[in-house]
Amino acid sequence: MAKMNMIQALNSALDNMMEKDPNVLSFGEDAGYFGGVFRVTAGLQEKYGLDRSFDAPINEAAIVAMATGMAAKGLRPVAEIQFADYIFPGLDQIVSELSRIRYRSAGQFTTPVTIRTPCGGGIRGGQTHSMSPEAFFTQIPGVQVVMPSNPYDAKGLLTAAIENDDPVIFFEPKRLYNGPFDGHSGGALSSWGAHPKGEVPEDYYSLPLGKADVVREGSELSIITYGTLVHVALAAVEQEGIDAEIIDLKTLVPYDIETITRSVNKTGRCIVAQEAPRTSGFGAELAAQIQEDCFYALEAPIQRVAGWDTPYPHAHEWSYFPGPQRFINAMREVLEA
Amino acid sequence: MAKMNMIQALNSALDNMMEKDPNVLSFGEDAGYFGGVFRVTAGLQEKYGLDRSFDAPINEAAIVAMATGMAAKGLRPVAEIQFADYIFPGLDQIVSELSRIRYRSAGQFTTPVTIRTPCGGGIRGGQTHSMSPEAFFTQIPGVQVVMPSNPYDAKGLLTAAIENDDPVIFFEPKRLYNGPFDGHSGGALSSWGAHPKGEVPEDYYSLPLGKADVVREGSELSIITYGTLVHVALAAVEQEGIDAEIIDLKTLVPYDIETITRSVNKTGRCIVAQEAPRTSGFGAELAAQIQEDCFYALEAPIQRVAGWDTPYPHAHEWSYFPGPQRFINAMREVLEA
Amino acid sequence: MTQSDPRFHVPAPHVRPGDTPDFSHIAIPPAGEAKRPAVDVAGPETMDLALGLVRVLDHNHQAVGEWDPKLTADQMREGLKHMVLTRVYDDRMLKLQRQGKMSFYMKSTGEEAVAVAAAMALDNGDMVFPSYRQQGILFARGRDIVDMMCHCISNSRDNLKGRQLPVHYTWAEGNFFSISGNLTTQFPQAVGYAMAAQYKGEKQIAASWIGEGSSAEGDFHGALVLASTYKAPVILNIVNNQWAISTFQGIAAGEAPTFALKGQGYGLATLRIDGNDFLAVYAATQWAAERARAGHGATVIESFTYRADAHSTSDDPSGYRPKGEDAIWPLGDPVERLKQHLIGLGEWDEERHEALEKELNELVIASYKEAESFGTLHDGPLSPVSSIFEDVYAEPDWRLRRQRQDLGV
Amino acid sequence: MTQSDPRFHVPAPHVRPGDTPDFSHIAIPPAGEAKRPAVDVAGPETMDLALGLVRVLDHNHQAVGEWDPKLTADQMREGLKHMVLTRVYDDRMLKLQRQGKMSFYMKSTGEEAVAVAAAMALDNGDMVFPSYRQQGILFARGRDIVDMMCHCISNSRDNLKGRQLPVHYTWAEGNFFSISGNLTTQFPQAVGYAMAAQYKGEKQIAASWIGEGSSAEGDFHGALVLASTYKAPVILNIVNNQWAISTFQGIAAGEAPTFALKGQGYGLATLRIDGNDFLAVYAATQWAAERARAGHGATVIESFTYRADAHSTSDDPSGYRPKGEDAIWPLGDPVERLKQHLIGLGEWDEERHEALEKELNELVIASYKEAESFGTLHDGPLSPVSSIFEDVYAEPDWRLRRQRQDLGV
Ligand SMILES: Cc1ncc(C[n+]2csc(CCOP(=O)(O)OP(=O)(O)O)c2C)c(N)n1
Ligand SMILES: Cc1ncc(C[n+]2csc(CCOP(=O)(O)OP(=O)(O)O)c2C)c(N)n1
Ligand SMILES: [Mg+2]
Ligand SMILES: [Mg+2]
Repeated sequence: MAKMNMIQALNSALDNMMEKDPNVLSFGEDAGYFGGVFRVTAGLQEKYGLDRSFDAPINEAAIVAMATGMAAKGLRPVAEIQFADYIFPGLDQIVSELSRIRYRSAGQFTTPVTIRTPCGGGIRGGQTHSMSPEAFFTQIPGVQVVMPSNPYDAKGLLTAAIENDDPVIFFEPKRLYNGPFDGHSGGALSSWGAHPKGEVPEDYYSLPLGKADVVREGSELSIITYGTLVHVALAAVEQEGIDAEIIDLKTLVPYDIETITRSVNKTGRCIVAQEAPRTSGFGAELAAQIQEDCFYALEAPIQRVAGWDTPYPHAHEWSYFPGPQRFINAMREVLEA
Repeated sequence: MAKMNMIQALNSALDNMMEKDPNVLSFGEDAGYFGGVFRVTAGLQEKYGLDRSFDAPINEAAIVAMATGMAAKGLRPVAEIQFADYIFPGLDQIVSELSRIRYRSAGQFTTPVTIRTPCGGGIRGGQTHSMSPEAFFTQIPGVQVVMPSNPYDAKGLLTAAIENDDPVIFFEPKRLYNGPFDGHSGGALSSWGAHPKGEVPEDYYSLPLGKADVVREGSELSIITYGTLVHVALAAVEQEGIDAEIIDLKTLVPYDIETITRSVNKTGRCIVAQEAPRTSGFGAELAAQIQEDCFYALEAPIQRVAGWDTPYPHAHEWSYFPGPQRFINAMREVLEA
Repeated sequence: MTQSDPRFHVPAPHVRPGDTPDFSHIAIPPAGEAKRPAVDVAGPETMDLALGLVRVLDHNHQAVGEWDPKLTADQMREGLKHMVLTRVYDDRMLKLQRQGKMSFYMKSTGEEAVAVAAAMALDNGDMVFPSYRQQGILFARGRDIVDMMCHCISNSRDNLKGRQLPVHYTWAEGNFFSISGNLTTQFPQAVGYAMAAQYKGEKQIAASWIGEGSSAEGDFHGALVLASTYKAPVILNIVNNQWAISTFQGIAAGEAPTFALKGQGYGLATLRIDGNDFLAVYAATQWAAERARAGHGATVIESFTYRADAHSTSDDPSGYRPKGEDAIWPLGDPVERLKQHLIGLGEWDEERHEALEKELNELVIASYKEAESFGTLHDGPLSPVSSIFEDVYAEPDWRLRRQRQDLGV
Repeated sequence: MTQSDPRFHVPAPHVRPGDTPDFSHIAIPPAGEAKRPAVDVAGPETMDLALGLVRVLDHNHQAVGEWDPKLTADQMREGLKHMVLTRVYDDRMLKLQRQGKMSFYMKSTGEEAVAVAAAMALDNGDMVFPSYRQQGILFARGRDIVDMMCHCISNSRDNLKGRQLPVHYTWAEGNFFSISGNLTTQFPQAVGYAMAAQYKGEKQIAASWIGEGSSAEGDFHGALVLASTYKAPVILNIVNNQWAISTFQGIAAGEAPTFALKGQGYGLATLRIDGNDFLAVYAATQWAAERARAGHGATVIESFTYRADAHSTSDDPSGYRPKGEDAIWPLGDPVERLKQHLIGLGEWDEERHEALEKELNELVIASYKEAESFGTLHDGPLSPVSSIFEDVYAEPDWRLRRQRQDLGV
């Protein structure tokens, strides 16, 4: 076991997988020699050579397409999109191609590509370095969508994503790269060193896709979320002294409906939370499905905690980010209802 | 008043607006000389000249970007994307640019672009001529999203979209171009001639964006939908003899929350319906919001009628398309619950 | 507001419906003129080949010049056969579509050489990423015609389980990738595939085809950037058949002298060839394949041809171009030209040609009969309804299992 | 698995950290050599200018050749002043960023001529679509420095209401479009804008700038296709400063001889110029603007330059390139070269230069003081929190009204 932050944990997953399987390649903008603007791919070129970890031209569509073509030939490429905000030029290659090749070829070709991309705000990145576009990907039949909230999960899930025979869009909440973040923007920065999930085996391991974690058991209400907001929810719950159950989805597609319904059927009250703008975010899918599956257990309307329906503003980042206060408001709302 | 099908009604809106305002231009792939593969822009080049209705290169990103640049200079471009399935190469220009220019320039530049695009299945188009990607666009702050269900609305809403000072993504359910469609794939084709909404004034008029229509009043349950499924819902309701209220949203962003909640508060039961794959479709947003706003009135879980979470298959189109039987099943479910 | 002089430039074709067909503005260099450089030539040194036109068969149907691939009569007869079969198949399928046997069809009439000669010049193990107009590749690679038809009529034997529109073939065994309905998306995929083959130490290369209209897509640029940066063993074909549905090539070309020239901007090898000349297509592909296999990188090939028929069964070209253009297309008909060449060599004659057409026609008719015995789109049987939910993922998740249950299958 | 010979080609720069800086592989044609064609020349006839390098200032700092724009000493002094101001401003802002006064900053050090000379050669009414490294345009167009700073520190006077990252300026009054954080997206927008200006019968043209790394994006191709097809009055600038964050230009260029050559594939006019030569940039822009305004269409200009400093405040170049490269960059420093030229003409001297630097430094310091009086990102005041909900649409809809209420503002 070693202490790792999320960057190191992701790097370790790549390292293990590249060691293990010569078909695993890693590439992206600035992801080769330099090791990525967030250093997730650091050292891989030195260790595995130019043709296993390399720089790509600035063309996200071409990056996805190159990965798709490579995967069709039997490789397991891991492509980095520098920021999730920049995945859109490559979206057509994901929607129309990568996600559908197994289906439209009736299984004659498969494309086990992993697309890694840092997402989310909280780093003063302004509107083009802060997006959480995960809901776009949850609408695409044929891809799986993952977003870990800590180093241990990050490594295990990235390993599973690379080994998965279907394409995975792997979101890395960049606000968590260097430490857990409770949403109190002014507070002291904490590091993964002290966090139990900062303990990460150096050797290969994988965690199953499609399985959520109950990160806090509780009886009064259920909070279903993922990524950075897992920590914000925890902080808000502690702060407010409410006995909430908190579920870290980890995989968004397919989401772990059993763990969710078990919790909501128990608590009867539910909050779904996402950092993305509220309208048509992934919280909408969760709320729609939960109200259907847990209708008779629900004692109050499901509340959505989310970013506002605006671009991510730079200066007012902390009025945009769904921080602890917004969770507290929502908890009061569902409890008082 | 004239009898018009939806193609003629859309053409008439373009004709009126181009007549009225020299800043209105129309372009797209095959949309100039030939008048569009569905003939929506027929005759415009002949009448208004090469520089007002013209063919564009096959590059959807460039088409959106050209429109954006033109709009920033004060024009009101109407760009056609030949099929909604092909809008994805242009999505980045919509997400990162068109939708945000007013915001990021703090109102110094605005981009009143209308993007028209035929969507939906039911014409044996296979997976690349059948998509209903509207939910993607409902996640984008800064754009409005419209989908009419008949010629009269199509003309009035397209006029409003062109006059609107913000970008509008205007979806045209192609299955309805030539006639209403009740979802019975084997049945006789009907035309707009006999339909009251096939009566369309030849002169300019506009209909407000953001306003839904109650197309059928009823007391037992509410069906909230838009586009082709409005007609399918009507047919299913008649077939089953259920006194359902049917709401045609017409505008998805911003959706008419008042009309929706008034109806659901009255009936206490609700179905939301979309043709797109179920997961994270626009029905999820509707269900999430309705359960929040109408929780205490709801007597049964909101049901979602939707396409399956697969690409749109070609041969089994009618097993994929959410036809009357799927509505009937859902109605029984909500009524029996 | 009435029509006035356009205030900005919008290109328009020389002639429109009602006008007399006219190709006098098209310059056709003589056959045999183009030099054939060594396959390891630097990309920039092929600039003249991007601006000229590689032609082997001259107006007397003789093979001339450095690019003559010197094929045996057997090879040429085989090529002729595949081209005739392609045409016969296309014609029959169009008729069947008109009879309601399938939902849609796309012919490749006039462009048969582009696909057939290229396929013959490649190894059968090379991976192809075609668009919807290179069905000739399948014939050249010997795909079973009944299988092809079963796909087009979406029946129970359709190897794509009825999921794709007709003509959107996939045939992994034959190294024929899944055709996309989305234009140009596969161009950069082919580059990635080729890189992977090289990475694995194989001699396999990849080739892709798009139309000239499709060259306007962003993915075109992405493919060429990748191919240039990584010197990938790939052949990137632009089939310039003058039309993109109703849109003439000038909307994609703008002021560009040729489509092949675009490749020069990336330092790639570039060839512009007579796409209706079987021998030129063969020679160019052979050259590019050899170059790729030897590690000298990618070649961009523009095949200059003419779409002799409609875009698809969904359009009628008389709405946007004069009738009769195909008859006066200055590069002629690829089948006729190869046929005459063989006749000139004394290796073929009209009788054998007629017999071949008859034989292939009968084959196609018989094949259709057999195909129909596995069902049609209209009357079934199709692949089981439950197959809708298969192959979305390796294993269906709970959502798909529930949905399958909802559908009751 | 250990490192072995790469199995496919991946370009790498000549030198890396630890190596000795070396530009001996870069060919620099002599100043004055390039011919200056008439502005109505056909695009393809400018091919040689895509492969050469337009240079006016020679190694003795004399202006030579056909491209000398023959500026007055006043014009050149003005240009020098804007360039010095740009540099002084950049240096100060970097310091302030290091002090935590703003979240982020991007310098244009070494590339000042690219922006300043172009802006001076354009009309102030021409619309510019810059990337984040052409702040020089703002100085040349006389934007208020306090306003610029208020944007960078996101305070209550930020004309963008704190919504954009620092250096992502917008200034409609100055015909300076809203800078995007997304690369290359504005290249095709500039073409659309130019077409609209032409449509309206105005003489306004548009210009856009991207980096060489950004030229790999699909939107680059889209822009050139549009510009060529519609012969739009636009100038499309590629600023080749050798680096894209940590990535050397070879990853975008691949085997391409120059970036300007790409324009030839579209039949556009193409110029490759010494980007550190104020007079060359001025002359090339003037030529392209005249060409555009006269209706002869677009020009692609590659400015060959060197990013002398870090990409942004988020990176440290010593991680990917040797230190000291800027000092030996063969095209020198644009400020120094124009300064020496003016000194050579007897129109400038070291004292005046020092005085200018001092004056501008003081101006910048005083401006910052004033800017800070309107608040800073850290301590406020900022634009009102409620402004988050403004300008998403012309009018907020019910969702935004509710959300504003939820936030309690
Ligand atoms: C991304 C995308 N945009 C638009 C279309 C619609 N479309 C199908 S074929 C076609 C024309 C293609 O012309 P070209 O590339 O010249 O090929 P050809 O049909 O001539 O072989 C168009 C616009 C599409 N299939 N995909
Ligand atoms: C679409 C997109 N992809 C990636 C990025 C991240 N990014 C910002 S600047 C940059 C490098 C750009 O290099 P270049 O175009 O050469 O411009 P320069 O910084 O040298 O001026 C990258 C990759 C982005 N902003 N947008
Ligand atoms: Mg074509
Ligand atoms: Mg650069």
